[in-house]
Amino acid sequence: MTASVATEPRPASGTNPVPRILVFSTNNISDPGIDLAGSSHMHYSPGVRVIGLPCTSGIRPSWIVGALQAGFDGVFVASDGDECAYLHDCSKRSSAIVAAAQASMRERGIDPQRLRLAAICSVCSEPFTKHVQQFSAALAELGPVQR
Amino acid sequence: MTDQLVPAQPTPTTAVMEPPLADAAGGRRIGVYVCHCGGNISDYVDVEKVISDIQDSGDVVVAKTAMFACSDATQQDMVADIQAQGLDGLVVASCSPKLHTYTFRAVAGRAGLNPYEYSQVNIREQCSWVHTDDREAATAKATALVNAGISRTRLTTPLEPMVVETLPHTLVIGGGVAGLRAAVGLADIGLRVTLVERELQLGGWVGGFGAMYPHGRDGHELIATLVAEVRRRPAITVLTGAEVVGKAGSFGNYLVSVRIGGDGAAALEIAVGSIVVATGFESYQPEAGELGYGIDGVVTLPEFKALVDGSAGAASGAPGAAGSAASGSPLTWHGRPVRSLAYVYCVGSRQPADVEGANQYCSRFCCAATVQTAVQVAGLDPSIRQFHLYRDMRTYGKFEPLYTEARKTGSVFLKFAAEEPPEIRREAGGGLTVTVRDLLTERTELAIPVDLVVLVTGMVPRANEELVNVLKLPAGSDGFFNEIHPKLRPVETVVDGVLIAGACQGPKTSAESVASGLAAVTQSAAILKKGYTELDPLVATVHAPACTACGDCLTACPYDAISMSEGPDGHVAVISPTGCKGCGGCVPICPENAIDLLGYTDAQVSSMIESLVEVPA
Amino acid sequence: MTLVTRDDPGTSAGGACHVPDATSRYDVLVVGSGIGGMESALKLGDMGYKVLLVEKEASVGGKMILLSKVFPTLDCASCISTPKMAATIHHPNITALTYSQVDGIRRSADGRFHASVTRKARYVDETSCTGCALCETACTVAVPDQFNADLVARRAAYIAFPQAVPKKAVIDRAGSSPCSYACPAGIQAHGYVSLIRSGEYEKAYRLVLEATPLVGTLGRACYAPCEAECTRGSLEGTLPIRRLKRFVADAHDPDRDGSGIEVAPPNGRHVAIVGSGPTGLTAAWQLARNGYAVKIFEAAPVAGGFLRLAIPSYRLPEAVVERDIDNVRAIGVEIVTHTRINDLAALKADGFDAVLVATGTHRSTGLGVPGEDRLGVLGGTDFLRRVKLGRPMGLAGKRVVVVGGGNVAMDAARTARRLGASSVTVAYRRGRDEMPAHHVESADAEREGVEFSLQVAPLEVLGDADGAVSGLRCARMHLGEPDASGRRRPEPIPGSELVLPCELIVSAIGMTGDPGAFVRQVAADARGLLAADPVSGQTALPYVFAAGDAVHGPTDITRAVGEGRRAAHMIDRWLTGGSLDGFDDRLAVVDKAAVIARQKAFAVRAATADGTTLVTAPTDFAEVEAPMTEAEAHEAAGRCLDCAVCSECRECVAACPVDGCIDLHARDQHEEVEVGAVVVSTGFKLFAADLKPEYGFGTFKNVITGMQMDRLLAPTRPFNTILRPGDGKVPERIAYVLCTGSRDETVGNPLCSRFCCMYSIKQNQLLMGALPLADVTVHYMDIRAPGKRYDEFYEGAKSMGATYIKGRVAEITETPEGNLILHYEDIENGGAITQAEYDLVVLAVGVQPNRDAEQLFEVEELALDEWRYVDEPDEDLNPGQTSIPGVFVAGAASGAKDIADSILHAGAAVAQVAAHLETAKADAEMLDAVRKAMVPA
Amino acid sequence: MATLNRDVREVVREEPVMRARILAALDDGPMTIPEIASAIEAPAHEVVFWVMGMRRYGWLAEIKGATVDGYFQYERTGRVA
Repeated sequence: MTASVATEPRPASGTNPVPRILVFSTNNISDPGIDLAGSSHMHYSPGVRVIGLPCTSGIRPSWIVGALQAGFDGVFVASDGDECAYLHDCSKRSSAIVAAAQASMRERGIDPQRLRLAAICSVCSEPFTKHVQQFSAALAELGPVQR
Repeated sequence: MTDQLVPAQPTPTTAVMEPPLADAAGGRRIGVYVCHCGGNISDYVDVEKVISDIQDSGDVVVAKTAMFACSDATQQDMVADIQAQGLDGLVVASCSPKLHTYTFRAVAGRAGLNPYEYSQVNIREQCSWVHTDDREAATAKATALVNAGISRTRLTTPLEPMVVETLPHTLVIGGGVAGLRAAVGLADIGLRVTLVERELQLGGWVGGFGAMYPHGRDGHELIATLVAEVRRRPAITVLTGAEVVGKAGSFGNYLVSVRIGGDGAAALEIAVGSIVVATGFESYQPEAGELGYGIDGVVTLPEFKALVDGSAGAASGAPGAAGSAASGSPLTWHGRPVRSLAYVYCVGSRQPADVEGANQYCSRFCCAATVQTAVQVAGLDPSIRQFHLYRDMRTYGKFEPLYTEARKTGSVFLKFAAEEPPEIRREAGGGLTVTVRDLLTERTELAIPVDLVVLVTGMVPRANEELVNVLKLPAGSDGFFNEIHPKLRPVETVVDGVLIAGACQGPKTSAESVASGLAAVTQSAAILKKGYTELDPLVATVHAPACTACGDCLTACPYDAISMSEGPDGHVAVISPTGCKGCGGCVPICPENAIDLLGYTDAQVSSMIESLVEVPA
Repeated sequence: MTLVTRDDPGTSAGGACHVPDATSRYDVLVVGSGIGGMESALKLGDMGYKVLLVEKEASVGGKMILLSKVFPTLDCASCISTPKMAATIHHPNITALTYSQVDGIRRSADGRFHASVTRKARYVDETSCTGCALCETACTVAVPDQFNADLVARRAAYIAFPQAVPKKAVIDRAGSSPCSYACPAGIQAHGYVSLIRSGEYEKAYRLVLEATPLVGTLGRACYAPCEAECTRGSLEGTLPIRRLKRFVADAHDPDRDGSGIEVAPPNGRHVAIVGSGPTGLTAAWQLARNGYAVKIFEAAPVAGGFLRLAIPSYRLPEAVVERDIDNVRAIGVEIVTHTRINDLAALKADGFDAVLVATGTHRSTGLGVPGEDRLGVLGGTDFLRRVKLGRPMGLAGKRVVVVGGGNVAMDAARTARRLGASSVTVAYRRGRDEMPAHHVESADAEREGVEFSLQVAPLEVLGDADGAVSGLRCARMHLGEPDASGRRRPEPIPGSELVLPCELIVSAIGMTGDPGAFVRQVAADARGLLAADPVSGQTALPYVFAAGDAVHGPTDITRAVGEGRRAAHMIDRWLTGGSLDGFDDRLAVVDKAAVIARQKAFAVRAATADGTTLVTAPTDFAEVEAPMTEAEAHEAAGRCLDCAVCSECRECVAACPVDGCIDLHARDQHEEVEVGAVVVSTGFKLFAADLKPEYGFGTFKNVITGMQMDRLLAPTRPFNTILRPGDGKVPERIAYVLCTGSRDETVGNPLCSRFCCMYSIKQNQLLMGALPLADVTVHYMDIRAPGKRYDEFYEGAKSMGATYIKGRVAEITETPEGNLILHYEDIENGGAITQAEYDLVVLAVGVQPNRDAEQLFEVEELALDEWRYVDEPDEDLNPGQTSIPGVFVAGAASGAKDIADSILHAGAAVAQVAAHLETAKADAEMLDAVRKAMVPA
Repeated sequence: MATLNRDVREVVREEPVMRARILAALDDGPMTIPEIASAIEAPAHEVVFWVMGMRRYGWLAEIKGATVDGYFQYERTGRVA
């Protein structure tokens, strides 16, 4: 546990029933994997909301920090890993973006654990579900972002 | 007939609200359609509530639900709405964009709306189906997703696919079997070809071979056939003794410089649409002392192949003409008859990783080439004793019968371990002895006296630094040129329009080189045949005033799509829309946030984030 | 056994006959959409050629999409192939037909090709299917999932696999199931059996209701032609299909379950039905549910026709018939009894838009011998009717002779036994085998003490002066040559008379119609049968239709029900302005031999006990057949073989959210296309591992194939993780047997299959990643890793800990725990035969040619190489070129290839396809120019 | 035993019949495949087909993460028809 464990009261009840997680996915690889969780009728928290991009190497760290400041409790980067059709060093780039975002989060007093990255492939419905469920549980423990 | 008895589905409640009339000047006119998917969505998401929650968002002019957004009726409805209401943005909230992006882009197109003004919102796979247990939360999430789609659409601009005109002309580098076949293939499709060969004559390795596996075709003849075909085609220009020394432009319109006649000679400028690199390989040259190399009677496979081809020619062409008649043997080495020989496989291939600069790869062609040669030798004189010292016999696919044939014709196979390679020494009496521990016979150590040892040498990448620099060809860890994707795009490189064929990409047989040469023809024709290609307009752009010309983005792009250009206010980065693949990898690299990926601009993503986090009251 | 004839295209309507459109033209036909086919189509499309891609499965993608990952990059197969699949389907220059097949290709003199393509009916509308899979979830038929290498079940309604492109469902139908096809009533017998198997008794009941309201009735009194056709009959015995129907009828509780009947809103039209037998009731049921106002007129005091007037209660209790008739009444059909119709025109005048005459055949044929007018001689139907209507008729101590051998005769005889007759004798002029009565009826009659006097024919009714009967004088008969009916004609034996003494004679030798007063309006023949069109049932009065026994003569209830359905269909068509056809649109019946051949073996099950209790001298009319218990019904339904795969239970139709999307009336469509060139990319088949019996595949449950392991490793795997199929255990010791079916003359394949070493090494790596505790051992001959980065990949697997042992595996044996003992030669360690125990064995099966390619070309033969792969006569310079000019081969159809080599090979083929097309175009242009030049100015 | 090596098609076809028995067996709590096999007196390899088919179509699910002697346990999900 970190220092950011809820010391403040949570916002007015009903506005934040479950941790809200912003997911960045990729159009060709991880988004189909997330879709597959749906067509297999798996369940995860409705706090999970997805934005699709061509490649996670194109995420601006400011989007991540901005999302956390705007009210998201966590950001999950569902990257292509080695399957990326654009960039052979996609994993490295995505990790660097995450590191940069975490540095920026630290500066703003946001727990870096609120940002996670994992490679999700086009059939990774179960791993994705597992990731966001665990993340959701972890964020619930962390409590809301101190803004 | 009982089908008719099923009562009609309840009509989808089309919550058409009074369209708010034109917003303030500059506002958008967006139509939003939320799909029931016949219950797949509406059983778990209150689509009516979604509509009522978003209809008062600014810029939304039409907001409707549809039983099936993808049905013909709804599509017609959308077209009518777009035209009647003068919509300039379309949001469809239904299933995964993988299923209907093309459908709704086409709807927009039919209605006269730019297809890139439409946004797909996935409220089925990523909402209703994963939240079947919580209708309220699913509805709230769907509303947020639709709002994000509206936010994104507010900031869309019309985009058109880029059309790049392409030159119907291909440069082929390398006049070996792959390059020659590629040239013929290109000409036959209607493209002009310039074939550049560094040597003074065409033919490459294959031109030096006699009978080749698996069909026994003669290498010289194959090349002669191809060269004749090349000469028959006026569309092909052949430049021998020529080298490529420069390249400018981008795919479809390259300007290459070719120098003929060595250093200092004037360069020729040729405009081409694509470049096929078929520069082939070099044969592994053993170090002195490596497996006895340097000892008289220890030869490489190409040397031996030439010997056998020559002997075969002599044997069949003019009996007794060669010196072999005197010795009574059809195969002689330095005047001595070869009555027995040993092949040592994997020389220069499959080297242990701990060796400096090791060739860890398998050279693919050599097992079959060797057993084929052994069969040839047995054909010359079945009494010649042949020993094969191998590690794994890789006569893959239809080459397997060659291996069987070699065993049938008397070849003996012994397997050695990588860590215990055979030893070769010359005996005082002049003969050679090969010592090997044979894994197939209880690791027995055998000392085999032979007249000749053939080192089965593999392929190594051809050194050609100048070409690599000119074409910016990436090489893999094995030194061969790297394709963009080893499974699905084996002849394409990261440089658009620059293709690799034959053994320069990796060890191949002659027929495989021909196949990859033709595959490069196909890839060239796919981009050149029509005279133009269309490219997705979702590419990165630089906001010039913000650019400080730091150059970070240049290295971020593996496709060389970014360059520095002199603008009115100094240097700025410029992204070639035809070179850009639209990955966005440069976007976070820019320290000034001066790069945006169209379709995913900073403003769009930020506004989507704002909408997604919002929990409607 | 009755031979079932195939659907006659002339009579089966319903859109079965598709008139091909004008031949469509494409530049290239690509056959097969595996990696080679997709690459060919995409590249040709990019060049601007119009491509027709034909794929026999419901999705493009071939085998690659089914793999876990690909070597040597360990890319996810799905991630790299789905974008290619989507690109293929959406390419503006590619027309992709999935679930379609090329029936034949012919090359014409101008060098172009004509191909016939069948678009197999999916029974799902591709444009409106949303891929939601609700149909699949609802489907009641389970079959092995070929896309999961048979490791798990799929449904008859299915989406090929999660990443299918297009993601559209398809319904797997092999034709009509023999039981359903045989049912004259048009009941989906297979459908209700499969619902019962799923425990869906009420749904089964409602499925029968779709055809007829007489569920309980048919469950008892139908002679079950379905059972005669049941494929299971050739194994341990037919399914008790009729009694299963009775079971669901008995299980249905209207108070609990509701009627479950949906009725269309009134359409304002009125139909009168004359006669309330099974034909009239069924017609009324169908019409009323369709929105018609229907009124039935019945001359008798009770509704039901023969059901209430002839069939004895021990077979069909009145209460059952009443309950079935209540179904008809419940949807608003009015039935008036005691009302004989004499004037059909008057009905029209009364406001009925159409009239159906379904009056049956209630009049018994006389004996035609002297003395038949005596008291004590009764017609069979008259006798049964008196009993059914409760008129007292004590037969105590009386001797009864029943003349005739049909079902009415049996009913009469058994009824007479119950009324106390001292003896009952059936007199029949032929032998027992020739009796038209259902064999169960005659057997039951005999078991109840009825005697048979066979090969006798009545000559005279003997009697006393008061007119009472005392006996029947008969002639003995012998059987001569077969007559027109195929039965041997009985001929009297001269001087062989006998007398059967009796007090009552029941004449049950035939029945005729009774057209009554309206015979002047509708013509009738000498037997009283009405004249009507044989297909539509329409009479000379266009608004009058006639159906059932009244037209065809006596049949049975099931046919009568079918007649009612047909009449309702035709009346509906006539009143809505349609043409009078389209009633029978059954698919052709499946070949039972093919159904049997689908399985290697059958477990013979206990046949269902027949449940009939009979006594020698029955004294009451209690039902003789006991109901089935739920356990019996469930178990019996479980024996169904799903002959047609889809059972037509219609659960998918009910589950589909899109109206009309699932249409079981859809039919195959045929198209003719003309193309300039053909690419054969039919791929390969995997070696059938059971052809190496010493490895025990198919016998030892924990011996699987490489493809099965790939499925287990894929995230869309059939199990929840990598488990051995024998008992669901996570495997710890896994062995690979390489070269299974390759480099092996004993199975006729001397070739190396090229990619099995590599896929095994890939699986080794993936297994060691997924199951860190597992040991992986590979038994190999030579490790063939001859490609870019392949050998490095092999070294990687070794360094991860996989063990490689050189030597062929001689035999595999199984331990009682399901573990496997490999007996192998350990060549590198002395060559001794050694044993090792594993809990899962993977056979690295190799490649076999796909023989589909051979069937494609008509007239001109496509040359094959000596191993039956498509031959490439000039592989050195023109790889991909075949023996037929303009025909090219791409990918593994010409021999084993991995993915990268297939892509290259397709690229090579495409370059030559384009060259061929350009040459053909240039030739055509030149010819055109020459022609123009020759036109005089 | 005659049923030892039944055709896959035959075993798979019986899933709807076996469903009720398996669900009934699981009423008492989660079970491994060998446990289900002994509860319904059927061979384990056939139970694998039925359990996996039922899992695929949502009648039961494995308890994630933990095995009992190398076997997963399966439990009812609540789907009834």
